[in-house]
Amino acid sequence: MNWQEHLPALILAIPLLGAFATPLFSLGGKTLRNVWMVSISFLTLVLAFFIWKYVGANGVMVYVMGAEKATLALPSGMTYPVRIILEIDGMSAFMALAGSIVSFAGAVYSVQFMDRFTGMNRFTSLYFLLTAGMLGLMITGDLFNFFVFLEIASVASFGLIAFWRDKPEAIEASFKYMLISQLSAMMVLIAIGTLYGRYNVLNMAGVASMLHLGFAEKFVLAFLVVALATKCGTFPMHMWMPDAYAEAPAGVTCLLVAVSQASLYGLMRVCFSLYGATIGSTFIPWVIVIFGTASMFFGVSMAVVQHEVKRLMGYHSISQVGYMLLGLGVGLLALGNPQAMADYGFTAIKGGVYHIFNYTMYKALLFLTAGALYYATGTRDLDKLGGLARKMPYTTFMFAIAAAAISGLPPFNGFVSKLLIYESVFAVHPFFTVAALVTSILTLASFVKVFQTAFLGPEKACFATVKEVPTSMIMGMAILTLAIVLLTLFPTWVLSNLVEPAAKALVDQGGYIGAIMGGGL
Amino acid sequence: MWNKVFTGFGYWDVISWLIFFFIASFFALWLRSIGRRDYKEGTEQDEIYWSGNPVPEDGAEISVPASSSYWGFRKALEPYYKVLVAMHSGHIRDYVGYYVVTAALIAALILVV
Amino acid sequence: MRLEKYLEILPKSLWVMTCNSGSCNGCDIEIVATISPRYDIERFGMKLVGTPRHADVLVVTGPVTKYMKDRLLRIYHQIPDPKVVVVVGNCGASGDVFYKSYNLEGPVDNIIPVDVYVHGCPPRPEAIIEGVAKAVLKLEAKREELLKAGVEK
Amino acid sequence: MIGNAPFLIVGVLFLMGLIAVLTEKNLVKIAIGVSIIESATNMFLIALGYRSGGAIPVRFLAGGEKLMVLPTPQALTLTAIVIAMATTALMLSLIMLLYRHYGTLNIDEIRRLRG
Repeated sequence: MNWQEHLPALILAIPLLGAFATPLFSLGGKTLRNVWMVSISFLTLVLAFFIWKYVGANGVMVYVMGAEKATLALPSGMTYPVRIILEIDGMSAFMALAGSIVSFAGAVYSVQFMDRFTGMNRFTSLYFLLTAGMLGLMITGDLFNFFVFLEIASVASFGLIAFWRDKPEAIEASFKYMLISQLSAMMVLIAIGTLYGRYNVLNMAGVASMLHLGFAEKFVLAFLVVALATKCGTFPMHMWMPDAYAEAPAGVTCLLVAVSQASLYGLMRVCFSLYGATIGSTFIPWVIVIFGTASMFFGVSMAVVQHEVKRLMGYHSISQVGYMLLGLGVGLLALGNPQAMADYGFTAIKGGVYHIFNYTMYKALLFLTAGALYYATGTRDLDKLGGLARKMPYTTFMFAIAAAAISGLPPFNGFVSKLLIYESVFAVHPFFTVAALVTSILTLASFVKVFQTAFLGPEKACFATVKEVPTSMIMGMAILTLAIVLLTLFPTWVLSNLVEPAAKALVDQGGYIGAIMGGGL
Repeated sequence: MWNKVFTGFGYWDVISWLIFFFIASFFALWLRSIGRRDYKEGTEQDEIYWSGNPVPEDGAEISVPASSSYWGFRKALEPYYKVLVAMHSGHIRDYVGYYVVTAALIAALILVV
Repeated sequence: MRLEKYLEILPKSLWVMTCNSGSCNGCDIEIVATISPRYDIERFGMKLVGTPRHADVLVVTGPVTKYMKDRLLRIYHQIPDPKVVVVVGNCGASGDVFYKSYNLEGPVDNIIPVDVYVHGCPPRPEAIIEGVAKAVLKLEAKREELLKAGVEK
Repeated sequence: MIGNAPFLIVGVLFLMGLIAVLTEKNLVKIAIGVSIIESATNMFLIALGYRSGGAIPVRFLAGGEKLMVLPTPQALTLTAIVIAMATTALMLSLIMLLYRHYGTLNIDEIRRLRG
């Protein structure tokens, strides 16, 4: 038996095992629990890497839960799949890789970051539950299973955002996120139910193979787009995002970034794989483009005036998600038209997909450095911070790299993906490029502000005893810094080996359906 | 691995940028190296200029707080920021309202368009 | 001063720091007049700078009040060598109508060594320009001295 | 048509829940609104469970030539109820903590995070 065909189940089982076995291991003391935490997340990373290798070599990976033969989606005599099927194409593997890198960095970071607090076994459990939810969102091929993982990720993140429950703001942020999140989850469930009512199938590929755009399908599309756009934080529904990101512990915020990317992945899966070219007859591509532009611009203009470092970064998340929505929305616009697809559409999708990876890396790193500031000084208020560059040289260095990358300063990786987006979006309308450029400049401006006020400037007397953060926190940040530097130095390799398979898999609706329905499209 | 990234309209080459970066940093360091070193250390010439006043011991008194940066930008765009900050009111019902209105708008428009 | 090895013109373009040590602002207005388009001393390479670190010349206006004495001394010490002090206006030169006033620390030359006096209340812009032009000669003489003493490399 | 009555009720329930979330000031009432929305969703799933012309999804009662309806919606509903239970419990515990910190259940006074 080929062990590699069980990888999709393993990548869900390992974090879940990590979550539920944590109380057992925390009986053995702090060290054992920390070793358990780091090793499980490292194992997840290794599995994600194997999945990515396997998908890159062998194409779409299918795993049927509970069947005799794991790769047989349609046993003889069946016309449509009934079991829960995990389906991993290039895009899923790509997202799982990005998510598990961030999860590993966050786990390494949290070992000493959360050392001051009690309740670490609950923290560890929830952390792995969140990881499992995120990976499940990325690799599932079943609509209801998607909802279940969405809820697992949501519940775990509610708990983690409110982890510092002695802080009223944390509870408030968690409650706000919970209300919005529950509403959108219920809308997702109604949409899924409607699709089931129409087609009797819950499998994404199965629904996609039969889908024709009618009244109900349009409603479903609107519901899914709005709900998932809310979960990944687009402009009019983004208000939970800065609150939640600012109040969660830093290691969790770093993972929440990846979870919001999982929701973005869900949105793209719905648009590209579920609806495919039929989406061109609705105005949803334009909705996504407009969502993207609005989130980009309004997010960053709110970020410029913030003076709390994690809240500022939370607003930047909104604007960076806008970039991806813009790139992928332009790709959706070009989806039905082979000429436009070749001209600019595929480049836009590549830019959007590449930006997902870059964003996950540098935004996670930024949140970790903000957490390091909080750990060292005990405050997040930029008005109070200052002169920390000499005290915390490693943090400063890594913050500078991440800030340059997020602002799209050449030669960092953020620039490459932004360049792809700028140039392809220009073909649709120059206005979008202008908006993206202005956003980039304002991003730079606000990070110059953070760098200048937190790290540069004269040393303050109240921070005279500040030391560099402990080793595990530096290690956690260094993992992401290394990823950023590698992405910077080898953009061609990354584009052709990492991004292009993902973008191709996203566009290739026939391949996604064919892997399950046996080419029955 | 070291090739250019073609975007369809132009290209991106990380090596040429790194070379440019090294040339630029060479010039910057050269200019820095020909600066004057003949100031007297340990005297007033070592201190920062604080309008002639004695320099405070605590750095907190002479640093610009983050709220003060980009004051002009904020002032110039005050009407815009008034609306935008008012949107982020902190009322959870407002947030749910935006969500519901957006969902209703898109769900209604998708049937028309 | 290694950049000046390559560029002969640099020592002749004076950068000026002004310090108002209690004047009535009349002299300052005349100094502003010299940088306005009619006289425009920036064509000679002279300009007003905001920090003593960049300056060659310190222009002082006004008699030195008790409060300003420390500040004037500090600014004077912060200017890199060689430096020239130009006093603009009668107040700084002699105290003028504030002579022997209770809150004066005396004219400028009681506090710091002065090289050029420009008289007038306020002096005409032409006079100020002539004073600064004399400062160029003084500055070159001081630089020669410093070179001879071996302070500058 | 009487067959559509469940869907009508679902719509009414969903709107009721939304109105409760949008207009009520009390945190507990908002939680109740969310629960109503969840109930509406569950009812929607249940209402999808039967197809006209099909047999009920219990194997030994499904007699004759009729095709059996898939029991999937029931399974979905049970899962959704369990998840809704977990979130409701978490929401109520958060409300408790909010009351402890802010000393009020009025949602308008719980707005430290703004701007």
